[in-house]
Amino acid sequence: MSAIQTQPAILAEEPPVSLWRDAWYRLKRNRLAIFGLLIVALLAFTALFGPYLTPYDFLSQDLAARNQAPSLAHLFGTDDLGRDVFSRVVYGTRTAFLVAVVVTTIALVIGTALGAIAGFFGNPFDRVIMWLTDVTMSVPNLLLVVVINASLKTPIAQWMEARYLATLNPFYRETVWIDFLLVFGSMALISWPPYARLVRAQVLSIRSRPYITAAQALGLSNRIILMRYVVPNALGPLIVAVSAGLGTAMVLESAFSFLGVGVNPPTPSWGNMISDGLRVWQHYPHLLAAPAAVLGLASVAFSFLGDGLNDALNPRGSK
Amino acid sequence: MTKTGNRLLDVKGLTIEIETRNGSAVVVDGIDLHVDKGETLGVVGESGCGKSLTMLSLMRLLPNKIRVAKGEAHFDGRDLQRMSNRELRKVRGGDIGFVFQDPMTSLNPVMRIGDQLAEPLIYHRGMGRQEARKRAVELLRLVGIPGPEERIQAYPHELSGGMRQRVMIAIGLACEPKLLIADEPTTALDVTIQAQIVDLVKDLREKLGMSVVWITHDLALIAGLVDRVVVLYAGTVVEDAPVDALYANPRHPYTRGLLASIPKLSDQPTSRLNSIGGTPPEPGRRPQGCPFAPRCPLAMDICRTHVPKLEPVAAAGHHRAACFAVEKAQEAA
Amino acid sequence: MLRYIATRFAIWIPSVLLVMMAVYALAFYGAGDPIKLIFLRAPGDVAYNPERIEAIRESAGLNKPFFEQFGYYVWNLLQGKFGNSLSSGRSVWAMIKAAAPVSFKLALCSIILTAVIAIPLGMIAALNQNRRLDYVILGSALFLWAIPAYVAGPLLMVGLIVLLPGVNVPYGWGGVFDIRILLPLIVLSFQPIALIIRQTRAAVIEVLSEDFVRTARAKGVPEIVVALKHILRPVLTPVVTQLGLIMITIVNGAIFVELVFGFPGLGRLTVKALTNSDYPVILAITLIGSFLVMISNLLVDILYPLLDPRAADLKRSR
Amino acid sequence: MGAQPLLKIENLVKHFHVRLGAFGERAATVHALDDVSLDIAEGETLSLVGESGCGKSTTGFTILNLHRATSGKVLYKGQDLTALDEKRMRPFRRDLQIVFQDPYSTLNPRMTVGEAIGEPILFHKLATKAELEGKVAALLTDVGLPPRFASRYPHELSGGQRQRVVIARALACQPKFIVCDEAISALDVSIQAQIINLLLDLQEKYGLTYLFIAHDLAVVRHISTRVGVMYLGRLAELGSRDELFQSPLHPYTKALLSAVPETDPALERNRQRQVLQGDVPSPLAPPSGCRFHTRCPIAMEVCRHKVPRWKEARPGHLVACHAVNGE
Repeated sequence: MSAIQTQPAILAEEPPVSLWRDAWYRLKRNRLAIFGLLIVALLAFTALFGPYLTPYDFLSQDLAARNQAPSLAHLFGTDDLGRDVFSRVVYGTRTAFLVAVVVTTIALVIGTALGAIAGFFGNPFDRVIMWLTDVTMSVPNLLLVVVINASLKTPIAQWMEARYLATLNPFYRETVWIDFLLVFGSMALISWPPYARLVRAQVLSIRSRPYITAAQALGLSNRIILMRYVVPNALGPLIVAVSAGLGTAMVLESAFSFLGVGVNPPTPSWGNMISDGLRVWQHYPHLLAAPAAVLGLASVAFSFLGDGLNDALNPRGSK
Repeated sequence: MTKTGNRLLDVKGLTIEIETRNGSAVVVDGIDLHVDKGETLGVVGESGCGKSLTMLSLMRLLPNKIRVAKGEAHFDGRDLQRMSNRELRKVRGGDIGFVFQDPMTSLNPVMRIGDQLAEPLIYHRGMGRQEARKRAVELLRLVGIPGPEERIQAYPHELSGGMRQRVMIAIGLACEPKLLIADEPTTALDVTIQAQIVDLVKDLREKLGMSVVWITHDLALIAGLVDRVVVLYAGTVVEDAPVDALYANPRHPYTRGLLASIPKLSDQPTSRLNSIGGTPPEPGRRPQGCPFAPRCPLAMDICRTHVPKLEPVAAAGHHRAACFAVEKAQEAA
Repeated sequence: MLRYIATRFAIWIPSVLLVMMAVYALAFYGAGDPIKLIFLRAPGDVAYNPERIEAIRESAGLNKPFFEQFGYYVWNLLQGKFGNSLSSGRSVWAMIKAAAPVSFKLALCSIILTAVIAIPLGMIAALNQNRRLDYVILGSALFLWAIPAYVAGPLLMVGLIVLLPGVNVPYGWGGVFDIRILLPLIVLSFQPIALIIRQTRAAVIEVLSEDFVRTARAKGVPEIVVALKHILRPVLTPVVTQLGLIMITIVNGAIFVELVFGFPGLGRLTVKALTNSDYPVILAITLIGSFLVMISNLLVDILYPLLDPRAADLKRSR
Repeated sequence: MGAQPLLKIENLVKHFHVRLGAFGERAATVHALDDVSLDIAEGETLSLVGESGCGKSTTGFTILNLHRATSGKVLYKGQDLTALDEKRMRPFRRDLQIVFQDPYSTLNPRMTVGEAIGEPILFHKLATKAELEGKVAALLTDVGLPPRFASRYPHELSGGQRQRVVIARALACQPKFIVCDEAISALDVSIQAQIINLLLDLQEKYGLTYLFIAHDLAVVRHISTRVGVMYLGRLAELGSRDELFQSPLHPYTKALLSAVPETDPALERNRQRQVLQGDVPSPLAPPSGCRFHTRCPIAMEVCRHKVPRWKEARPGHLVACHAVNGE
C-alpha cells in the first residue's frame, strides 16, 4: 500500500531533450554533414548576395581580355568573350538555387498533397495516384524534360513575340522567363513522385502506430491527429528528402542547360558554362574546371548534408 | 565453497561498459559467477540488470558499442577472454550452446531449418551434408517436433513460436555441449507453450547431463528447474544461493521484494500486491554506494556511501548476499 | 503468379498509352507544323507553296483531329511501323535497330559492373562500420554520386591524356570487348555504383543487428560463412530490387556518355533528333526508354517474392 | 452485481480480411472474435485471459469501436456503440478509455508528457488553458509522478513511468470505464506490482470499471471481480474469481491454471503438471465444433462437430464445454 507513495528514483536535473534537439546533437557530431551544411550555407549566401559580391557584371565583355587564365583580377579567368568567369559562376549559383528551390517547392507541394490523399483516403484515390507516380517514374525523366522543353519553347516564344507586337509591353520581351518557366514546370513534373511516395508511406506507417490508435481512443478529431501526431512524425524523413531533392534538382538543371534545353545563354548556368567549356577544354581548361568544380562541390555538399540528416533524424537501432 | 575442480564456468570481476554520448557507462559491474559441472543455474534480474550481456560477453557476442572493460571468464580451465578467435569459434556452438529469447528473429528467415541445424554439426563435427542431415532429423525428434523428416525442409516462418523455440534448442544442443545457455527462452511464448519448453529442457538436461544456465526475469518459472539462483540488480550480483534456500529464506531486500511482488495462485487473493517502489537506475546514473539503496526499505547511511560485498551469509552454507543489512534482514524475516 | 503477371500487364498498357499520348501531344501542339519543318529543312530553296502544303497534309492525314491522328499512330505502331524520320527520311525502326544494341550492351555491362563492384564494397563498408575503411568507401561513393557524367567524362579524358601521353582519346564504339568501352562504362556506372554501395551498406547494417546473425556466430560458424550465407543472402533481396530500379539512372546517363564519347547509340540519336525536332524519332525513343524501365520494374516486382521465402506467406491486408 | 450492467456485449463478431500468398492472390478471413457475449457491471474488474490469438485484445478494441465490429452489439447506457460513426462516438470516448501494452509506442515521441496529458483535456474542453497546468500536475500526482515530469519527453522515462503517463492520459478524460490491454505485460516484475496497485487505488478513488486483458492468471486473480477465459476467438468460461480459480470447469482453464509456475521449488519439482500438447491452431482456419478439441485431453466425438452451447453451469458461472453438464 505504502509503495505507491514512494517517489521514483530521481533523474538528475537536466533540461528535457526533444527528439529534434537530439537530432541536432547527432548532426553536430557528424563532420561530413557539418561540412556539407557549411558549403550549402555558403552557396545559399552567394546566391542571395552574389550580385553585390562579384567584381564584374556577368554580361560585361572585355574583348581585350579574352580567354585569360585565372589571376587576381579574374579569379577564375575570363571566357572567349572576355567575361569574368568568377562572376558568371556566382550568377550560375543564383540560377541553380532559384531553380532548385522553386522546383523542389512545387514538387513538394504536389507530392505531399497527392501522397497525403493517397495515404489517408485509400482506394480508389490511392490506386490512381500510385499509378500516376509509377507512370511518371517509369518515363526516363531526362528524356521527358528534354522533350517538353524542346517542344514548348518555340510556341511560347512565338506567342510572347506576338503579344509584344500587339501590346508593345516590354514584359513580353523578357525571354529569360520562358527558360525558367519551362525549366520549373518540366522539372517539377518529373520531381514530385518521390515526395508523393514518401508522404504516402509515412502516412501509412504512422497511421498504424499505436500512438495514433491511442489518440483515436482519446476521441481526438482527425484534424488534430493529423496536425499534432502525423505531421511532426513524418517531418524527419521529409526533411531528408528535401535536402537530397535540392541537390538533385541543381544537378538536373545543369544537365538540361548542358544539353541546351534548360536555361539558355546569356543567362549564366553551371550547365551551359560546362557545355561551353567543353568545346575548348584542350586550350582553356579553366573554363570547364571552374563551373564543373563548383557543381561537383554543391552536389557533394548536398549529399553529405542529406546523409547526415538521415542519420540524425532517422536513427536506426538507438531508440 | 565448491571445489574448483568441479567448476565448468568461472567468471570473476566481469565489468562491461557501454559507449554513450557522455562517455562510457558501466552496465555490468564486477560480476562473480560460476557454474559447476552438471549444475543448472538460474540467473534472475529485471530488464537492464545486465544478465543477458554477461552471458553474451562470454562468447564475445556483445553488440556494437558495448565491451568488456575488465574481468576474466574461465571455461573448463581456459580463459575465454584471452582465446584466439579460432579457439573461441570451437567453443561457440561446440562446448557452449546458446538459446535466445525470440525464436522468430533468432532464426535466419531465408534458410531452411535443416540447414541451420546442420551448420554446427558441419563446422564442429566435420560432418558431411548427408550425415548432418540425418543427425538434424534425430535432433528435431529429440526436441519433440512431429514429422522431423519433412520439417527440416521448412522455413522458420512456417513453424509456430513454440516449434521455432524447439528448433533453437535443437541447434543449441546439436554438438552435445557441456553448457547450454538459455537467454529468456520462454519470454516470447504463451503460457501453455512456456510450460512445454520448461519440461523439455528439464528432460533433456537429465538425458544429456549438461550444465544449464537459464536467464530469466521470472523467479517463479525457474523454481522447479534450477539448482542454484544468482540474482542480479543493476549490473551486480546481490544474492547467490541454492534454490531452496533462496525461496525459503531470501536474504537480500531486493530478492525479498521481488519474491513478494510475484502474485501466487496459492496465497489468499489480496487486492494489493507487495511492490518495490521506484525504478532501477539507468546505466551511467547508478547511485553511489549500494545500487539498490534508493529503493531499499532497510537502507542505512552506510548503504549510500559504500558498496556492499557479496559475502557468505552467516551459517547458511553456500548462500551469499551483498547487503549491509543482512543481519537486520534476518531479524525482519 | 501468372494471374499476377497478367494483372500487371493490364495496368501496364494504359501506362504506356498515357506516356505515348503525352509525348504525342507535345509533338502535336508544340512542335509546330511537321510539313513546314520538312520544307524549311529541305536543301535549297524549294518553293513554299501553301496549296501544295495543304495537299500533302491532306494526303498524310495531318489535318485530322488529335485523337484520330494519335489512334492512327498507335495503330501503325502495333503493326511495327514507327514511321520515317523527318530529317533524314530513313525509317525510324531501322535507325533504332542500328542504335539500340549499342545502348543495350552498354547498359547491361554497366549493370553487371555495378553489381560486381558495388555489392562487395557496400558489404565491406558495412562490416567495418564507422571505421576508416567505411568512411573511405562511403565518402568515395558520395563523391561519385555527386559528379555528373558530362563532367566526369571529359575530366577523365583529360586525365588519361595527361597521365598517359601517346594514348589515343577513347572515342567511338568498337563493341563490348573493345578497350574504348572502358572509360565510358566507368563514367556511366559512377552513379549506379554509388547508389548500390549506399544501399548495400544500409541493408547489411540492418541485417547485422538482426538476432539471427548473432545465432550464427553463437553456433561457431566461421566469420566468412556468416558474411556470405547469413548476411549477404537476405541483403540480396532488396539490393537486386534496387539493381532493377537503377535502369532509369543508366538510361539518363547514357545520353551524356554517348554524346561525350561518340557512341552511335540511342542517346546520341536522341540528341540529334532533338536538335532537328525529329518527332517520330523522339517518340520512338521515349517509348523504348519507358518500356525498358517498366520492364525492369515488372521484373523486380515478380522477382521479389521469389527471392524471399517469407513473402510467399506474408499477409497482405488490403 | 447491479441490475443494470455498465456495458452489455451481445454476440460480438470480428473478422479480419487478409490476403495471402506472394502476390496477395488468396483471400482469407481471420476469425478473431466469434459470438462473444458478456456484461460488465459498474465498479467491477472483469478480466479476460487466454493465449495469443484468442481474441482478448480484439474484444477490447471492438468494444471501444477502434475495430469496427463485423456483427453484434456493444450497449453502453443503452446506446449501441457499434452503430456510431467516429463523430457520434466522440462523446462516448471520454467515458471509455484504454491503456495499452507498450507504453512507449502509444506516446507520441514528439510531445512532452504535459502535452500528451493536456491534449484530451483541451480537446474535450475539460479545463481552460489557464487551468491546464494545475490539472496536468494533479493527474501526474495521481499516478505517482512528480509534476515536473510534465516537461519531459517519453524517451527520457523508464517503462513504468511511461505506463503511469499513459494511465494519467486516460484519466484526463474522466472516464468511467478503462480497458487495460496487457497493460502490465511489458513491464518488469517489480514494476508490474506497482502499476497494479496504482490501478486498484485509482479504481477506489474514482469508482472506475476495468476490463483487464492479460495472459498471466496469477496477476488476474489479485485484481479481478470476475474472470473470462478465451480460446481462439470464443469465450470458454466465465465466472467469479473464486469460482473460476477454485473450481474451474473447462479443461482449457484447468490447463492454463496448471501451467502457472509457483515460487516454491519443492512443490514445482514434484508437481504433476497437465501440460497441453501442440499449438494453438491458426485463427485463419479454426477447428470445427469446439475449437479446443484438437488439444483437449478429454475431447469426445461430439466435440469435433458441434459447437458447445454457452450455458450457465452454476449460478453466475458460464462455460462452453460438452463435457460439463448444464445447471
